[in-house]
Amino acid sequence: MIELVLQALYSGFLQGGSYALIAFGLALVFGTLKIINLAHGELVLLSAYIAYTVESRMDVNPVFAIPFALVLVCLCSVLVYYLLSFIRKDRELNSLILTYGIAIVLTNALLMIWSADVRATTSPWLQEALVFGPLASMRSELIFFLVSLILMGALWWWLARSWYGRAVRAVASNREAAKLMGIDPRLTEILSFVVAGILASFAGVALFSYGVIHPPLGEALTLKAFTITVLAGLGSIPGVMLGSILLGLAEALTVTFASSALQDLVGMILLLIVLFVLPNGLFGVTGGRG
Amino acid sequence: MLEIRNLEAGYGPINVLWDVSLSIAEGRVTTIIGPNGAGKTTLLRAIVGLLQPRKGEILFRDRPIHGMAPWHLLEAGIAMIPEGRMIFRDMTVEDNLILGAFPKARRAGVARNLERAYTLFPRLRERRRQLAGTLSGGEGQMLAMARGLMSEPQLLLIDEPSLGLAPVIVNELFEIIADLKAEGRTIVLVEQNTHKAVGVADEVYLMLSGKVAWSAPARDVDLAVLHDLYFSR
Amino acid sequence: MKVMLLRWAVVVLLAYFFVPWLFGANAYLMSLIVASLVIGGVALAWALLGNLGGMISFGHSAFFGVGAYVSALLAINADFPIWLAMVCGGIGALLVSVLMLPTLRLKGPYFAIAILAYAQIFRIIATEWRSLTNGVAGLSSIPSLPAVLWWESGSKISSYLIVVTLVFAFILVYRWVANSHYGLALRAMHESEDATRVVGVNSTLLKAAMLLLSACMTGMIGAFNAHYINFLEPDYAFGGVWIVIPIVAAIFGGYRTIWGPLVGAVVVYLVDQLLFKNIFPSGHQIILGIILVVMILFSPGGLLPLLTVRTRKRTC
Amino acid sequence: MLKLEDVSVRFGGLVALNNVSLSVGTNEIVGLVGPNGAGKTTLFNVISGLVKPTSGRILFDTHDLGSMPVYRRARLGIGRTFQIPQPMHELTVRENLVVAQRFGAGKLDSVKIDEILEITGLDDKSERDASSELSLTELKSLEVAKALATAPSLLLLDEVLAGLESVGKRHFMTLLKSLHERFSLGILIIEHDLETIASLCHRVVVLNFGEVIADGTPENVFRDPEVIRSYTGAEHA
Repeated sequence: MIELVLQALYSGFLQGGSYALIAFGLALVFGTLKIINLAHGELVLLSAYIAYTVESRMDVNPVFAIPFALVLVCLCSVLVYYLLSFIRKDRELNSLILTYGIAIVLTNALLMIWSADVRATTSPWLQEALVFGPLASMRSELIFFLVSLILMGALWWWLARSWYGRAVRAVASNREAAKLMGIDPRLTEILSFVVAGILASFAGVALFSYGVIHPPLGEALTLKAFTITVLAGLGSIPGVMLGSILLGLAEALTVTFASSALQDLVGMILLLIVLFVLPNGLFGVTGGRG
Repeated sequence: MLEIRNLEAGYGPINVLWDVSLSIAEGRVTTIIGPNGAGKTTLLRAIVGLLQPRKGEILFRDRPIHGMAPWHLLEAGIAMIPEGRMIFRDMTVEDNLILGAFPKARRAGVARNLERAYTLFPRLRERRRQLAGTLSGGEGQMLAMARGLMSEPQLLLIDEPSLGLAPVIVNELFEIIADLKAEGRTIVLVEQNTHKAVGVADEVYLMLSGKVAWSAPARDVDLAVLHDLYFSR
Repeated sequence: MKVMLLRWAVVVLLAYFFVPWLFGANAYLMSLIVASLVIGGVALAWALLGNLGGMISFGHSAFFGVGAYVSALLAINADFPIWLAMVCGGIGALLVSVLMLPTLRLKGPYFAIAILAYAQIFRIIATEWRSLTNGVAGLSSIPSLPAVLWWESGSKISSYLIVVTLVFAFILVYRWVANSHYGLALRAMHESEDATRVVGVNSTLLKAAMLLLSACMTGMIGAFNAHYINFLEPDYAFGGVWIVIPIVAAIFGGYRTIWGPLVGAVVVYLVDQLLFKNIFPSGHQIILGIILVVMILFSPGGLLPLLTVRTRKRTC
Repeated sequence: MLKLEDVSVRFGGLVALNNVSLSVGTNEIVGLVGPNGAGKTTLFNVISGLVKPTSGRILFDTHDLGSMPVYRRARLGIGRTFQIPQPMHELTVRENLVVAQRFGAGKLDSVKIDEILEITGLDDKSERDASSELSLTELKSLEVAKALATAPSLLLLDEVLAGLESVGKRHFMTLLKSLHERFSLGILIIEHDLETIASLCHRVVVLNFGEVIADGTPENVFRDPEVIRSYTGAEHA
């Protein structure tokens, strides 16, 4: 029993790593534009399908898909930004509808290109079990957990130390004041979409290398990322990490003790609870949705 | 240095500035006073491009700048120090200051300017790692001032530095403004605190209901007369 | 007024007499008409909340699906008469919307996303509660709709007459709300909720009423559809199409007209079914996404407002 | 008619109002003045219910407003305008008034929309779209008209004169005076222009840092050294 719990916690913990990548992309865009990108999960899924193609067509390890994914996903991400920039009136809602529309387009494009079949990696190397005492995981889970830690570290450094990282935070903090500092907010907006695209690329390849993918998955991914974002308040890296691990743990425990089919239910219910009960998330100071 | 001609500006359907003209001379402190709602802050916002004027023109060193984006104006040498609530509350004091030197040409001098800011405002050095949101009102205002100086502006616009602050802190702030004046800087100071503002100024403009109602060199200003204008006595 | 009455008389005559008389024999055509009226009904219900109430719902599939399952299960397991089962389907959807009442406190985007989460939750429940819903395999041989007049149970014409009556009822409800002072207050609340509250409008109650009403209407249409096609599976009953088409149609129609959402839904649905489904058998909904994107970019107020503005300018 | 007892409002650590007590009598026009950020609009929001007080009591006629929702206060007879006009979007001018009339304090026929349109000078604009086809003066008139259509007994006017040219201002002054006489309203008005306040109000309340620092006739209040100090920073006057 205890072993089962430990194992569940371990898997959930590792899963939290890639959730953090997805969630932080969403949070970054929300921070600079105050817009929820409902197509974010589909961008992640696009990267996952690129990994699938690289594996099945070129017969190499899916991690080699990362460069292709980076280019394509970042392009799509910037395209989303470009379309969003046309919206003038009633930005909050119209941008939500717009990104919802883009999400539908992407989901169906994935469906048309890769069909509705469920895909998973066939690489034995990635799927090999690594066992530490009572805890077991696939090699891919560990690799991508580390990748995620490194990326989050790099992101932290960028946001805390670089000129443009600081500019992104400044725009998120106070847009008017940022303009007075000589920062063109549009630049930080594009940057946040690019960074979101980079994170989504890695997250997508991770998703494919230890899980199963199919076209309708995108919406659930977006909602999970949104759950983590509201859980974390907005935009703090430790908050997002913790929120991601929390969601990972909750899902893993559900899978262990209830059913794998109910995994997604946990995220949704968590989202509603957070929206209704915690007006500012667990760590948040800003915002207010009521 | 700065020439404003027949400026008209406002928010949505509301017009705040009606036909404002004034000129700012280099190396002088020009103070704009007037009651609430007279349009003083709106004037500054129009100068730095946060608000697009509807009519009129603004010339900086004989170059028209109306319609330019705020981020380009900073590179041209115009900086605005907004009221203290416009700091980056969820960033550290030092990050706030560093962002003040964001324009590319200013980045090289960031270490030197940071040191200068800490010398000018020793209290900010003590709190450099603190989040700006945890500062008191007076410290927040000091941070806004220090941040505005980080870009070594040629023209400095200061918006109501005394707003909502205790008299002791107001005195401290005005000493710093006097120091800046002594360095020969060009400053436009918007204030409700006429007494202090006139004391530090070379030129005084009085704005009432979105118009320049009266102007005079600071030494000719009689505060009693000014107060009569204020209270329509 | 006279013109109004005349116009209505013509419409009713067309709907109840000429359509069955002219097309009744063509089963394919009739099934298309019924299907577009179903989608039109959902669009009207959505518009009540979205266009009039200003609450953009990404979750009407929950009401449609719950209405369908409640009605089908009551008819299969408890031998409910179909009429009663359909009403219960509406009530089921209404109860679901009661669960959603806390979302009304949330601001626009948060409201939309919370509702999206609800829709996902109900789809998962319908998929996983196998003992009740038979899971992904779905429910088959759902009892057919009752006979109407001399047309037998389950026939195209009787189904058509039922759904056309439902849609007419929805139009009347929509008109009543839109033309009352509640409709004015709802429209005013979109962008200026505080302004309506300070003149005495209980905005929370009004929004709640619209949510409940819209849910109930959607549920009844869902119930009708279940008995009409005699088959249900979670991915269909809770499918994204019940969310997307109403949004597209609503933007297409704007809120000032009833015909906008209705006609919009029917047009979009028919184009999707007749044209794109044949061109791209899988993933044909991509076209709905593209329409949505293009429409929001070029006319956030909807196509019809664009047209009315243009004509008004021309007449001036 | 309206009585505030020790009302305080805190937003986080910020004290927006501190133990404010004031009253407005039936048929009285009271001016509310004070520097920016003094808490004037917050005070209006507390009275109309958009902001909950942290402590203190608000009494209106015989009712304790407590945590009464906004719409019920409106139905009791508290009408208000917003500093930035908030016309009901997508509605015509007349429809704006219909909503206010149907939901407000007045029983259906006790307020006549046509009459209000006429007094506020909006009679020839009644079919215009309220959010896009009105000038600023008309928007301000509409704010007042909407509040009147609820048939209030107390009117809270938030800077209805700000941003108007002197002609518009005079028009509004006349309007306010005639309204006051005709409907016997209590009025609480926020206004920066002290001349206007002096000529319009029976009494003036001055707020500074969220506290009442003076309350009395305009002549007395504007001579109060503390008031002058709050306005100009002068150490002596």
